[in-house]
Amino acid sequence: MIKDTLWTLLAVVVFPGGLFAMALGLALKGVERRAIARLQRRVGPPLVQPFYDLVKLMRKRTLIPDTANRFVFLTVPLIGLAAMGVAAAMIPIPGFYQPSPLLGDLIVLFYLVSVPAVALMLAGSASGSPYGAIGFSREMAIVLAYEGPILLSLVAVALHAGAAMGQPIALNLSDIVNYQQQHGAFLFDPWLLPAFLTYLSFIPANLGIAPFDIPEAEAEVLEGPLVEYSGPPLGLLKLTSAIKSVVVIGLGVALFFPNGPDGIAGLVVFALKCVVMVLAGALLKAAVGRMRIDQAVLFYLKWPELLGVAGLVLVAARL
Amino acid sequence: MTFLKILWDNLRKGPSTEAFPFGEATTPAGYRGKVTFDAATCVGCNMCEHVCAAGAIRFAEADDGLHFVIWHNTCVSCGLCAYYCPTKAIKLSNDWHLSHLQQDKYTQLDHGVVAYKRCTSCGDKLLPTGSVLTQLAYKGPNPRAERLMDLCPECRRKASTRGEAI
Amino acid sequence: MTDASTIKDRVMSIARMIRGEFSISENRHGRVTAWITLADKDDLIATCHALKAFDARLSMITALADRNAGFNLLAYHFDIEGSTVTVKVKLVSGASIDSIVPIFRNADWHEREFMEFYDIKCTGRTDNRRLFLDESVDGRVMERLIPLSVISNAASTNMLFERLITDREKQ
Amino acid sequence: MKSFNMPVGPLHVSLEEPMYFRIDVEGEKVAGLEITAGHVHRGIEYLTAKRNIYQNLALIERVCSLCSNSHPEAYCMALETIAGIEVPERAQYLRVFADEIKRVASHMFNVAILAHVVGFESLFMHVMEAREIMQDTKETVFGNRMDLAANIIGGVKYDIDAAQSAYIISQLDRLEPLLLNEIIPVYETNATIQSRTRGIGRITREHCIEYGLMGPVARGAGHGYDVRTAAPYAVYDRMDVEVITYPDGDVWSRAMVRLKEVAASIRLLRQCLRDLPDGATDAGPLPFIPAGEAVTKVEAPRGELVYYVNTDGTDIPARVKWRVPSYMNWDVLHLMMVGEGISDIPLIVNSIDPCISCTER
Amino acid sequence: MNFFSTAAKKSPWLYRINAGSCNGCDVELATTACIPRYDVERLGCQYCGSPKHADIVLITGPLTARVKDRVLRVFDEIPDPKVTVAVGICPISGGVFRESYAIEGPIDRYLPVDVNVPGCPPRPQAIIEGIAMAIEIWAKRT
Repeated sequence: MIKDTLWTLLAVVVFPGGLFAMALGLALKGVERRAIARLQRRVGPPLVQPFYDLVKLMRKRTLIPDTANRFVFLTVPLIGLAAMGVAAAMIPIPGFYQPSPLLGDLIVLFYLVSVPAVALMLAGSASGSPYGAIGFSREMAIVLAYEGPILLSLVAVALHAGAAMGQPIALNLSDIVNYQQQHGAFLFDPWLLPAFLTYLSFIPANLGIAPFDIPEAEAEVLEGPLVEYSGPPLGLLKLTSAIKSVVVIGLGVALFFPNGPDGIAGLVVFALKCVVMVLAGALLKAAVGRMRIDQAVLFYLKWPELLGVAGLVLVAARL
Repeated sequence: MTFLKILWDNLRKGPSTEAFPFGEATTPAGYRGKVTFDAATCVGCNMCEHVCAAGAIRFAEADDGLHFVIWHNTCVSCGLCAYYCPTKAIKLSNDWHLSHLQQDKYTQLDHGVVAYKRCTSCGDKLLPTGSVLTQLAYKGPNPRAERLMDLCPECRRKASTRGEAI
Repeated sequence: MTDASTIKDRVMSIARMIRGEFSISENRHGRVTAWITLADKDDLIATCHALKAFDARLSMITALADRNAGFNLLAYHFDIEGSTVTVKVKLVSGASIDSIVPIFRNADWHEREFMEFYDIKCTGRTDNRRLFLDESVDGRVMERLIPLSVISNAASTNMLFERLITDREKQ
Repeated sequence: MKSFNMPVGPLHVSLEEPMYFRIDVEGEKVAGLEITAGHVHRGIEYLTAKRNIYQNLALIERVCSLCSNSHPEAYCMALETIAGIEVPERAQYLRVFADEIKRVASHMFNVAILAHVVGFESLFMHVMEAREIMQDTKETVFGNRMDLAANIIGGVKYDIDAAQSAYIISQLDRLEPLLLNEIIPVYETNATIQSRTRGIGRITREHCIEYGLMGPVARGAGHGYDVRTAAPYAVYDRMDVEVITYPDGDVWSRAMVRLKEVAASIRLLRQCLRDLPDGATDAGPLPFIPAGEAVTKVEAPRGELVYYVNTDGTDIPARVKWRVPSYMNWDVLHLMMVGEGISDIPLIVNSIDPCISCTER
Repeated sequence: MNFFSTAAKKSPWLYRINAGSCNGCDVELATTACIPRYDVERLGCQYCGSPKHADIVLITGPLTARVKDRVLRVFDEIPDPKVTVAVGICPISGGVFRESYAIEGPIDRYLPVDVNVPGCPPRPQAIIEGIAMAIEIWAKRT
């Protein structure tokens, strides 16, 4: 029991949560920035640029605005980071890492994934700046818009996997991964295609990739919820968003295409899948502009929502 | 779709970034940069000071000659001084490496002394006329005029009344 | 594009209507430049109405202080299809003029501007706040009576050059 | 619905220049707007009365760097009118050339910023890279990328020789296909640009007349006033000036007018080089300016620019006054913004191409 | 040079303050900071939307009377350590606008300036040169 707890703690703090997820997340950010630079005919920053940025921020002074709620302002970044550390530890890396059941199931993970968004909302409103407030309301609108589709997508996969394994619903991510390791990835199952597309459409909104980078739109609301942050807390917020990209992409990989070799090669394949997703994100970011918040919300309520429902109906019809 | 093609072309063509600051930057020959001053050709007409909108040019009289000072930190490189300079003693180079640290702010200047000549007759000081101006005025060398130019205005007047005028 | 003679006729008809000085010239493109100096500032509104009826557009209002005569001039510049008509009004210092905003909407900022730069008042307006001048600056900066030293807060060229020379001598 | 007051500026990243708005916001919609001006007021009109006519050339060029050629041009024209100076024909052509090359750079900057405001960074960079072709040309021909210092009283102080002419044409040959085959089609068809800019910030032709609007803002609403054809100056009467209008009066129309004008300006630049006559580039040195007054107007990139100059026979002008197109175009922001979303504020502000440094002087 | 200053040297974030400039320097700053031809991201630079994120602040314009207080307030919002660069002759000496009633500058009357980049406007390469000087100072300060 104690050993289990220790291992779990290690998983959260060092691998695959904590330090490892941070490193991977920052490296992915570096890859993204470099890729976008190349698409725009630029040289771009070195791949390790996000590490430099983070280290630099850790040494800057923290300014707390007079209008801000000091306690909330400073703790919120930590909450987001902690949630993401735990979430990262819950993502199985096939053939390499199996999360401990102590960490909880798919439902817990679903809630953890929305914590950074909530943290960002709190950060925005705690900062007491009008831009932060607008960032807050936009973040809220977009979260409400994508929460539905993502839930539908998760439920569809869980139902499908559950039926295949003879359970009512499979909520354990490891089981879902193991099933796919043996019976082939869900990505190639046409019945799950709508669910997969729904998940894909959720990624840019959650990670703040164009055209859905509305809450942090620099030209409109400065950087929205981040506007009043500086120094280490800003670094933590940036770090959180880096880990979040690992979690969200990792969850997608686990749900739809976990297959890979055993051992360290499995880890490499996992990282490569993340890189491919990030490159696709970079292409999207470089190829489009930003939507208006009402357009984005309408978009989610229309297409991903419909796709999500369709996906669930398809899966249910097969049961 | 048009834009995806542009992105693809971008990727294919590779970065268009200039080498500077890690390599040399190209500068057109006609770039209006740092002002240069040639005291030898200056005739002290003050036209450059007169047309300078930013007050970057100052002439001051001293014992040894006419002092010319240009402060680059207020020069707008409009080129009016060079355009209106009758002898082209003032020119704009294409040097743009003007960035400097704050402690050097007040040393960013060029200085030239248009040295006084002594009148060959009475020894009074006078401003040299400069050969470029004589060339302009007489379209060629003129020994009598040049002798007159070595005299101060007072001696020149006397010389003229003696019938040495041109 | 424009029948210049008609514009000329239109301007002439206004000129006949008002009291004051008048001059007109035409360039090689047939565009007219007309100058009207009103004898009475109260004729301004009537003149503006007449110009408006001829599709004139207000392009600018210039205020200027006459250095010697001790009065201010307001010059209203109008554009009629590329031709320029300027209506000038003389004002003694501190006098007021009727607002033409009801006739030409875009006169608003111009009127606010001459009110803060000159000793001219404008009647019949709602918004009389300063437009460009900061509160820390004394008003009426364009009146020639105010010397530079009173209103300037920036470093002067002389000060800077004194510093330059002393720094150079120190080296 | 939650309503609050949002300050924009004076130092806001999406505003190139300091301008201060207080915007009443209801939810995500703009309910009211108040403008506070004066942050870039440098007292230039006051300075013109302290400096002589030559110094004023360089001073007036720095009213604004985006229309920096139009200001000295109109100022010189006014002094030439007062003194009755005939500007040589070659100089007239060179003035048109400088005018148009500035128009290209200014319009391209504005449409690039539009892409930046809608978060379309790649497009922004693409347009700016194309603009660099023109910047290089200016730097080579005039010696500076922004302030051309082309005009002097009685003519211009630069000249174009055969080698430069060939260079300019090669640069135009690079820019033109980029503009016609890539940039204009993207603005015409791209989904993001379309969905963000069409139908936003609408005004009508009647508004243009009522507010006295100018330039691409008016032409984007179907009001085709252009000084180059309405009151030709320099040699514009001999040029094939196209007045481009779009009927809709929205943000997109204004951007399209600018893009099409860039294409038209490139054709004018070619025409200038082709028709450039031989001769002097100025009317002789140091003219005497008698007492007098004149009003001149030119078409700056943003619309009609009016100059009034009054001289008293000394070489310090008694009064120099000007009005820039943005001066009136500001007022219409009330009309454009109310009822639009907060995301559209920077977009609408940018669409009138506000030149604050011009307006506030 | 320790680990922190090595990292900081590679990550100088830029912020621009317009203190009443004529646009010229601002357009050139936007050009320098954002377009592929000059690509300051190579140097680890990044333009930020909030002064609180900035390390190197670029100031343009002669500091007009009305914008002065705002500029000073925004400058104070930039957390230390920071480096200030005056871009263009206006903030350095007032340039052509010196001696106007509306000008409060030169900017070093109110703010500590570290690097001056004269020019009207300076070409982008000159601005990069100034930023490079500022980065050296910035690395020493962290």
